[in-house]
Amino acid sequence: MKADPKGVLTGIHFIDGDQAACEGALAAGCRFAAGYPITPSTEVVERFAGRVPLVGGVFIQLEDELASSIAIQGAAWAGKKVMTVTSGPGLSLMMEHVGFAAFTETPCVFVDVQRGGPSTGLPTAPAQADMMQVRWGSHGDYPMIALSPNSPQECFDLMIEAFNLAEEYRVPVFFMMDEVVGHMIERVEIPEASEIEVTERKWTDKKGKDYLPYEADESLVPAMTKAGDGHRIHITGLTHDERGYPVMNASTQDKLLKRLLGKIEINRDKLVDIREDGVEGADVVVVSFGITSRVAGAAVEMARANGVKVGHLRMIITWPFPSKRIKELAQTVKAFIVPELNMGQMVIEVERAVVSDAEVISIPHAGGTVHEPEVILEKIMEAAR
Amino acid sequence: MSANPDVVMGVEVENPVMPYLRQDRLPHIWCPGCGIGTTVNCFARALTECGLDLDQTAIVSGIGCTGRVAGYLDLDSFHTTHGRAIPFATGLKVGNPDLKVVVYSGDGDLTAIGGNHFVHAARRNMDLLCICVNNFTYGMTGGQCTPTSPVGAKQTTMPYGNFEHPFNLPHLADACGAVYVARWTVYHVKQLTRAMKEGLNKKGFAFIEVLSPCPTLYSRRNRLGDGVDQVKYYKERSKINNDVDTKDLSLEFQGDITVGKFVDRERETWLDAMNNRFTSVIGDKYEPYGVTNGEK
Amino acid sequence: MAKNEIRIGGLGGQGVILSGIIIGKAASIYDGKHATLIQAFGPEARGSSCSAQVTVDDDPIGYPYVKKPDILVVMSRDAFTQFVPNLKPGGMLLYEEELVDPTDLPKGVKKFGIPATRYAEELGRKLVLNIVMVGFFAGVTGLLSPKAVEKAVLASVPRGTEDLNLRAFKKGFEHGQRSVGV
Amino acid sequence: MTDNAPKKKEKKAKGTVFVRKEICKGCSYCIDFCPPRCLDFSPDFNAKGYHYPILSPPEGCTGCGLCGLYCPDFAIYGVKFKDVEKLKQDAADAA
Repeated sequence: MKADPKGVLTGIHFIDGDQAACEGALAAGCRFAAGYPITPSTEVVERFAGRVPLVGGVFIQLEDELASSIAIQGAAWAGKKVMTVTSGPGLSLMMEHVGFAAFTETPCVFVDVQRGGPSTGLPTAPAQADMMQVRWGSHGDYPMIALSPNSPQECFDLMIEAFNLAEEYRVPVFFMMDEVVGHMIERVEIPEASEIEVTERKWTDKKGKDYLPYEADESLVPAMTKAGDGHRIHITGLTHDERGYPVMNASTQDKLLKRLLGKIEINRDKLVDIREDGVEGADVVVVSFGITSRVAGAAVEMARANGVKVGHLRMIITWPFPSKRIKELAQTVKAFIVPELNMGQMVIEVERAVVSDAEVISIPHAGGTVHEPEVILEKIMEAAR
Repeated sequence: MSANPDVVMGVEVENPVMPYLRQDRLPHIWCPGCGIGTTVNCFARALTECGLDLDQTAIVSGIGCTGRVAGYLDLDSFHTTHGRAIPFATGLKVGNPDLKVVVYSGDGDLTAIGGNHFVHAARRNMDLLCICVNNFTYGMTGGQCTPTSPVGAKQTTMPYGNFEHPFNLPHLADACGAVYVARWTVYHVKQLTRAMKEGLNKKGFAFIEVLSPCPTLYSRRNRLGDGVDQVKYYKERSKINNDVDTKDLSLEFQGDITVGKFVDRERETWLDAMNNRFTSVIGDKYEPYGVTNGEK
Repeated sequence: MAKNEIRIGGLGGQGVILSGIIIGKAASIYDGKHATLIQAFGPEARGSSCSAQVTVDDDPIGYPYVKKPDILVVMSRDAFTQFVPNLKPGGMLLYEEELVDPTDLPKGVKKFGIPATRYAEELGRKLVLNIVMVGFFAGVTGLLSPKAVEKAVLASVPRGTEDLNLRAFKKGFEHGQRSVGV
Repeated sequence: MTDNAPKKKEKKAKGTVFVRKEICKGCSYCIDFCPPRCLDFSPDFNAKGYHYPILSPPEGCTGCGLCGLYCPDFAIYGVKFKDVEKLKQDAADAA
């Protein structure tokens, strides 16, 4: 289905990532956002609060992130496409409702404009240190998807994809920005609505009690309804059967959890989204994501100028992780280099995929700024030797 | 349900609460003598009388014994996370303003972990009916102190008797701006039914506190007898006074209880305030949100 | 054209970021180049040091930061002191000549001063100082077509102030052209 | 349940109650708050070991239904014969 032209600000803009993310959400059909002010993410909802009344939706500033992250789910069950926007400290508060969204299969987008942490940390400076939190931060095992944009244009484009994935798989989708991408200003092209593909919620066509809210076909994704459609559904964060009724036993838990994780697992190959640059035949491959991919790109160019056979694998979708491709490359590559604005998070996944087939070199960074390209260059040169 | 219908004088009859329940989920999990089920009877009668379209009525609960109400009522129902029934309900209501949204939860859920949401929903005058079954304790976790536990009441976490000053919930709701505030007990089934009906028909944040026994934990630990003994206490020590100042509604351990409808006023709801503000500032370019043309 | 890295520095409230946005917009929207702007500001809303890093290139831009600018534009003494050590030798310094005393410059730097604040006051609003600077930048550097910058100014300033800002732009542009002897 | 079915010869009763004894938890709300005081515990246990309510004496029942409003377990409710007559009449009229 095509985007609703009302929400699409077609044209060429020179705007920052936060603003572009907001426009992406509006273009994707997001008509309800809730949030609590937090640097450096607030600009997204500030723009949303100004724009959405003219588009036929609502923004509500709530009393905290707990409220915001569950209010969006109320609105999702009222039929809206929804998001909340936050940064690290707020994300910590939202973790409870990440689990609720995953377990109740409520499509929603969590935008995380990452800043230095832990705790209040560096509010106005970048980091990529919430990568493991979004994957594992809510208790229990849960399915989720994360995207890592590296430019304002991608903040627009990938935000639409984030909403589409949330609707397609009915999982919480994380939009992993960072302070630099959020505040960086670049040209952003917003196409005509007719050129934007948006995924409509998979609505049930069953009536009344014939509809079981958690009965799934082979896609493992159940069709959804909304409050007021006459299905008299029950939605709970307890372990539940296909009717949505709480059933607290091991077999129901096993069946439900396997289906929920299966939604991502069976689609892993389809979901993986990486950009490869010269990885075939490379001695060294830099694995990067988000803002760091731009820094790594500069380092890779410098290394090539020095005659090193170096490739660059950039993850656009960071979760699910592209283990299979990295495992494949590990058969020919001497070393993987993983620069990231944290003390070593995604590198753990690279190590898990590579096992002992190649060397894995982490380039951690405590955040606050990005890597110097020279630091990455140095590791590439060392690894290539 | 029983396979054989109840028949009297050749006519089939049914418990009036049954059409409102998910009968395949009975018996419920509440203890013998717990008053929550009684409040559900009243709510079902109120639903009958209020004239709302039940397909457009949703119920949202948090966690705890009262949090299970959502699961037994045959409405669109949401059993959310601990303390967050109100913000979920806020999203549901704002997401579809045509819905009547009821929050139905316990004292610990709504006023401790969810206390902040409670005060803000009342402040915003979010159009919700909020029913708080107050049994003075965390039942599901085994009888800990809540923000409404009376001074002196023994709880597992207050083994020498509670020494914290409790909330006076009607006063709190009033002070925060609720447009309808009432307190009843499970003894007052008829008045409670009427209050719930009024609350369902009220536009804005309506709050009803219902005192209800927890025989298994609160009563037993405080040697107050069975559930029915506690309801008898409500009967004996309750005085109806609709005109009382809400600041005078504090509850003391097994003391007198003032019940009644204390607040019933009109105030712009959050949604109306938003629409009015945007219309006045943005003008014709703004299409009021959530107003179904001609239908409402 | 090779990559050009620009740093613009001043005080919060001088319109530093906006001047960067106008240059970036002119390059990336009206001149068909690529531009990336990184903003840095302190926690205070006004009066603290404030700077924008703008990269302009014919090719897509990867690494977004400006470490050793080719062009440094400073509107305050503090910004000059803070940023001049990183100005590329042989680079270009554009400065508010009544506020900044450009001594101890890196080797080969060409400097161009303008009484931008005074011009802005003469135009009636001190606020347009940043637009005078943008005009000056366009006039001195020749990096962007004047038409593109003019369009970017018009697209970036509040409605109703277009004339004033256009005059500010022209004032700066002409001063800039005189400075380089065009 | 048939235990409590109305017996027409007891003319004083204006109504009756129905008890689903299997879901009763024996809390005695209905018994203690029955306005004509015409409910009592059955000497029998239900499957869970609770004494459930029975009409005693049945002729005292007014069918007011307050027992049903009080019952936290949805296990009892009352009907007024007058209301049943009306239902019957309405059904006949409809037919």
